[in-house]
Amino acid sequence: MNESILRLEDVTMQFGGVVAVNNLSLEVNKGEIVALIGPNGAGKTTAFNCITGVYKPTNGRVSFHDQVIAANHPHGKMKKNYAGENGDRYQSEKTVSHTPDVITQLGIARTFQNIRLWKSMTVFDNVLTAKHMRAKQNVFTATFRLSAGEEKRMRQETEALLEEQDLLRYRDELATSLPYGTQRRLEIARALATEPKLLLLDEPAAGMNPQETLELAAFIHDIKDKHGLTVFLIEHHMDLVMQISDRIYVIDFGKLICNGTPEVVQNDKRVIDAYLGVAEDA
Amino acid sequence: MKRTLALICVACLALALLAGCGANGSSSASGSDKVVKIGVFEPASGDNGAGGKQETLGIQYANSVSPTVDINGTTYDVKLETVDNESSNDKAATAASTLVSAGVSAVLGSYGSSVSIAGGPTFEAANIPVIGVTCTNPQVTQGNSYYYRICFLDPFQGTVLANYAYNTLGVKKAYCLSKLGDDYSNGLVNYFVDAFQKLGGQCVTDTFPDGNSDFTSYVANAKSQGCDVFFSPVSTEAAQLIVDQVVAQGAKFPILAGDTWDSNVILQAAKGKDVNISVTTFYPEGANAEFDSGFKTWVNADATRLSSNGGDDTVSATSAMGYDAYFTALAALKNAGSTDSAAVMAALPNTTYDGVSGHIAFDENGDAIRDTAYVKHANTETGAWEALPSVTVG
Amino acid sequence: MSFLQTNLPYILAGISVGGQYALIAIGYTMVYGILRLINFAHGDVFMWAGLMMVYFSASMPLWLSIPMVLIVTVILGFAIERVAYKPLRSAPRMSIMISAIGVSYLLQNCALYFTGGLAKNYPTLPWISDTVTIWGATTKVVTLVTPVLTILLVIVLVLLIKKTKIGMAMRAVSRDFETSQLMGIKINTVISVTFVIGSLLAAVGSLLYFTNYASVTPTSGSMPGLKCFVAAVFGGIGSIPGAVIGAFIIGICENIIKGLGWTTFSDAFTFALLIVILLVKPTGLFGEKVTDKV
Amino acid sequence: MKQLSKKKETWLSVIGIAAVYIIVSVLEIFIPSTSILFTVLKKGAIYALVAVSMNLLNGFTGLFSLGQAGFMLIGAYTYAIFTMPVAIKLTDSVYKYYHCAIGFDMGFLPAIILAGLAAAAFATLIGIPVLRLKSDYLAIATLGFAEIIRAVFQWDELGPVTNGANVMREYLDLSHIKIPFTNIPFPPTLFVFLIAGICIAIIVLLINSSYGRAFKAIRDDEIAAEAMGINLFKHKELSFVISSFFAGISGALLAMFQYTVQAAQFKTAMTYEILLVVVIGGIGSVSGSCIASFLYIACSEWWLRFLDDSQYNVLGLDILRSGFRKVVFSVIIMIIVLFCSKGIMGDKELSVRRLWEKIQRKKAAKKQTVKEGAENE
Repeated sequence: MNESILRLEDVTMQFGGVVAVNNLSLEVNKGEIVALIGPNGAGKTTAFNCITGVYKPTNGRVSFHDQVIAANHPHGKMKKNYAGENGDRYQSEKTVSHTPDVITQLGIARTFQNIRLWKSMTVFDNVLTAKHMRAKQNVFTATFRLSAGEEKRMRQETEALLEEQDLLRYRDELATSLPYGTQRRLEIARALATEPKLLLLDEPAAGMNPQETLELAAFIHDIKDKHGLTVFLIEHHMDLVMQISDRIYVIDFGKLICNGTPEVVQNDKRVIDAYLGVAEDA
Repeated sequence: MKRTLALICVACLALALLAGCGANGSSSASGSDKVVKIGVFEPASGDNGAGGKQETLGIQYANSVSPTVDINGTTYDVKLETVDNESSNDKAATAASTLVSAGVSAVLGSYGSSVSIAGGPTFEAANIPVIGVTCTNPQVTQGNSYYYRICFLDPFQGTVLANYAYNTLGVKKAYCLSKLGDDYSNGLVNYFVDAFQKLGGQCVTDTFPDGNSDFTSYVANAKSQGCDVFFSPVSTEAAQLIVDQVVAQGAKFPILAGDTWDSNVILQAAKGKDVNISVTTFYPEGANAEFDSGFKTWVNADATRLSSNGGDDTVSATSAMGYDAYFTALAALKNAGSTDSAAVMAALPNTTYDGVSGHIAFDENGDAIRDTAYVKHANTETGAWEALPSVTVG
Repeated sequence: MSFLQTNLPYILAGISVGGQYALIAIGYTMVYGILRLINFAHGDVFMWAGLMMVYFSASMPLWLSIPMVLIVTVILGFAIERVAYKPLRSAPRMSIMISAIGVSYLLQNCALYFTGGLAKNYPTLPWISDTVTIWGATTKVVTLVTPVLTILLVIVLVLLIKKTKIGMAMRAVSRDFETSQLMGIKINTVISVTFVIGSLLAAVGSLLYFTNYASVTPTSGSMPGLKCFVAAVFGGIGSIPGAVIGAFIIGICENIIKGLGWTTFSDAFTFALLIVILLVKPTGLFGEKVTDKV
Repeated sequence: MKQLSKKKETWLSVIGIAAVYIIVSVLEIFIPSTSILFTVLKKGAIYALVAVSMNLLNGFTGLFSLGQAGFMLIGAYTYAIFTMPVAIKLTDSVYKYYHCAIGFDMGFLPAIILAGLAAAAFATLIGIPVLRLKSDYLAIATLGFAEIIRAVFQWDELGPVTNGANVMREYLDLSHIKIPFTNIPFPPTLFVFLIAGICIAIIVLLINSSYGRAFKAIRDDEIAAEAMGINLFKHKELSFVISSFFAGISGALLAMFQYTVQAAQFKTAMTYEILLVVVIGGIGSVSGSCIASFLYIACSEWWLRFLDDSQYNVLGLDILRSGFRKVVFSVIIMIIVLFCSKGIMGDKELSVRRLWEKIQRKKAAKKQTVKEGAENE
């Protein structure tokens, strides 16, 4: 079952002179758990932002289910001072770019490195609001309660989702009042509420204690099966990464340096160099 | 901490409330049969603050001259209920209803036609007659049967000014500047333009927005268009700036304006400067020596009055008109034979009074029947008005 | 030549009022640069400077009253910051802005109370209120003095910010509030200095402005204030040269507009200009772009 | 602690709201209509509506807009122009210097709706460019647009429609409102309360709907909201337009209340006033805005007026004169802004449940103390 769900081709993101992501090509297949690792500032989150439409890649193509969701080639001022590779490959192609909400509509949901829950809302409302996108209603029917059935459905589903993530006991608490680990779980639950096919997790284990991290591994597997998801995650906790991911992509300075199964990656010199640095006389 | 402060705030409000009610209470209490209340609906702040204050002074002086009125044998004390309409139309409605709820029998005012027009309907709704003092725009009484007025109207004033400009000053091209959204100046400019063009002159009209204090360009426009008279019947606030600019740019043309400019504010602005200002007005100082001297002594008796009058004891026409308006109101009360506003309303049409500014009687429209206006010329050496012979347009 | 003859007055007026706007706009742009606060009260501080001049000059000679005005205005600006903004440093930005509006409201109403709602005649300052004639256009000396003085003050200010220690601190704070706090910069001092400079320039501005338009009313600060803020945004808020250039552009444009007879729109035009620039270049002429990290 | 059933709660709230209306109508029957009280109530209700509409924008969607006065102006003028009887339009009593171009008139209800729609239409156009701007830039741009609108309405080229910059009057003001199909005049205060009440109710419904939640999400964190599939522009525009719609309606009500209306009055100062009301009430609290607006109007128009009147001066010092009221007023405002920056209600709502719980807690506390007292015996 090697049906590709997400494909990045020569994706390059350049800010001014800085090339944050350089010619990154990778593929995530349906039902996989794939990890994107690399030292700090390697451009992992930038890659995520290119996928989710927060940034518009300077060059390259991103496709989801064989549908191009972002495509661009350097033009304007970039044309001259483009520092990436394959700058000419996509010249002929027409540029595609979507706002994040469209991407989410298509079925890619994400979480954030620095948790971005809606502060003033309760746990329940956080998840419920994420359901807004899929609701069959317009402002008129919603205001005058003509789509009360829809509202009811959303609430039931939210209820169920919280139940499943056993967050239900926090139902009416302010999202920000939860313990850190739980907030991360809530953010994932919120992402699930948008009914995604592909889930992007940006350092889900950041700030978790070993115990929580362990639980998280199980939890990710669990939601993957329950919701028939494909998971693509950025993570620093190596043991977690090695434990759960089917394949791993390693990037350094925005460039892909190695990919493969955990075993392969673990024993790859470049990876070790990237993480530990290279001795002068090596 | 916060709580206590919140409490303090609430306390302030509550106190204010009590006081407010107290105020209302007292006024309603004094609404007993021995007192008749006359509302003074005048601006004490805003563009027309200066004029409004002088008009109020006139009324207050009149009140000090005769603080009581005999109605059917019984003597009533006349109590003035003063409210500041801030020379702004949106405040006018609420200011008016403050007077109404104070239970006044009649209202005097306001200086500035816009506020009068804006406040009028409130009085009409409450069946309280109003005697306009110096609001000269026709729209004030038009379509408002409760509004009367003792001054001449802008069509008349406009004609007088146009004639003066064309015949006396002998100018052929006039620059007319009015304030955007100010019925008084817009109206007067309009009538001036009509009359002036009938006489065969040309006009350039222009407006300045509210809160504008830079008249450089306007004076420059007048110069560059080769106008030989600058007609701007605007508020005294703007007047000072205009005079200043005309002097600054060394423009030689005479400045012409309506009754608003008949104020010592203008005299102060023009004093010792090379500028030629003429205005039309209701009452020239010196026409009634007794009133003048009485008013002067009264004003000089009190510092606040003096400052309200612009710092000196010049008798402005608006004060004289205020004085007359007060006595007209008293005459109406006498005719009505009751303090009931409806009765006063009924009595007003056939009320007449011989005031310091001339004979006052109302036509079917509620306007004063007047055919006389005075033209004054500012003497920049002495800083005083020189009255020119009165103009009569039959 | 005839073109110059007819248009010179407008251009002169524009340049002078532009210079006066510039002096006020700097106050806005500096405060915004550091506190990210639209100091709505600044225009009213400017108005109060004018009012104080009226009162002081009535009681003391000019050579004394002018410095007095400068000093008291500075104190006023300083006090406003301490009383109305400092307590809200940690509060949401909205409420600080509200506080600014509240202060402006208060200042206006106090002015209304003291003046009794009457316009006050501004004293005529020697020399700069004299009239001069250049190429057939008669105007006040102040018209010519203003741009010169403005440019001088701006140069001084820029030097102060580029060279001195406090200037460096200011730049640091405007870059990153928290970090510079961590680096041990005394935030409150910096902010106070900003307000002091802003108010001082506003006071100078008021001297020039009211010499030209010699009557002070409680509201005579609000429209110039608004326009100066627009000028600051136009030039790219936070940038001093930007504010100055913006102010001159707006001053000249609005006078030319009046000259063309579009007097109804002389104010509206200012805002139209602003909106256009915001849409074309959202950070103004000289503003730097800030991107929020995801 | 006794629990309050949902059903009971809704009933109590309904009763509470009904009570307000009953009180208003009773007052209107028994107190002479000239009383200042009604002036305050009417203006208060109108400001409540516009404040709530502004709160929808600033408080719930986090869009700092300062255009409210402009939209009120549009509403007020639309209403005035369309309800002015043709007979008057033809005479020169209002359109003195122009020939009115609008050859028809209509009833007050359609006109009010139209007022709203006109404002909304303008908002739609303005929103497209402006809503791309961030916080302060948005504020100053909307403020600018309000000023531009004001200038346009004062432009004498448009005189045949807007009567230049001169006052509009003699349209259907509150005294002309009749109960439909009868000739009985509608109690004016009640009328204002009804219209304002309905509008506010609609806004509340919106805020509590799925869209309301989306707005709050945008306010709390735009990036997260967008990542969760909420189209930023669409929702911002929606909020902006709806808010303007109700601002327009409140403008129409203001026109009815004032008898006359003029573009010159809709200055930025007016927007600031509304903003102050919102803040005093609490940003993000509908009930707060309502309470605040009544307090605000009552203070500025009624309770503090005596401060202007020198006859109440105590012990000889004449601090009380014209203008003192405003000084005191603004000082109070500053105190509120500085020391209770959350406003009267914060972001909470005045709900039966909260009151109930308060009472319960009080009761519990009393019991507690009593018990202790008993133990001490």
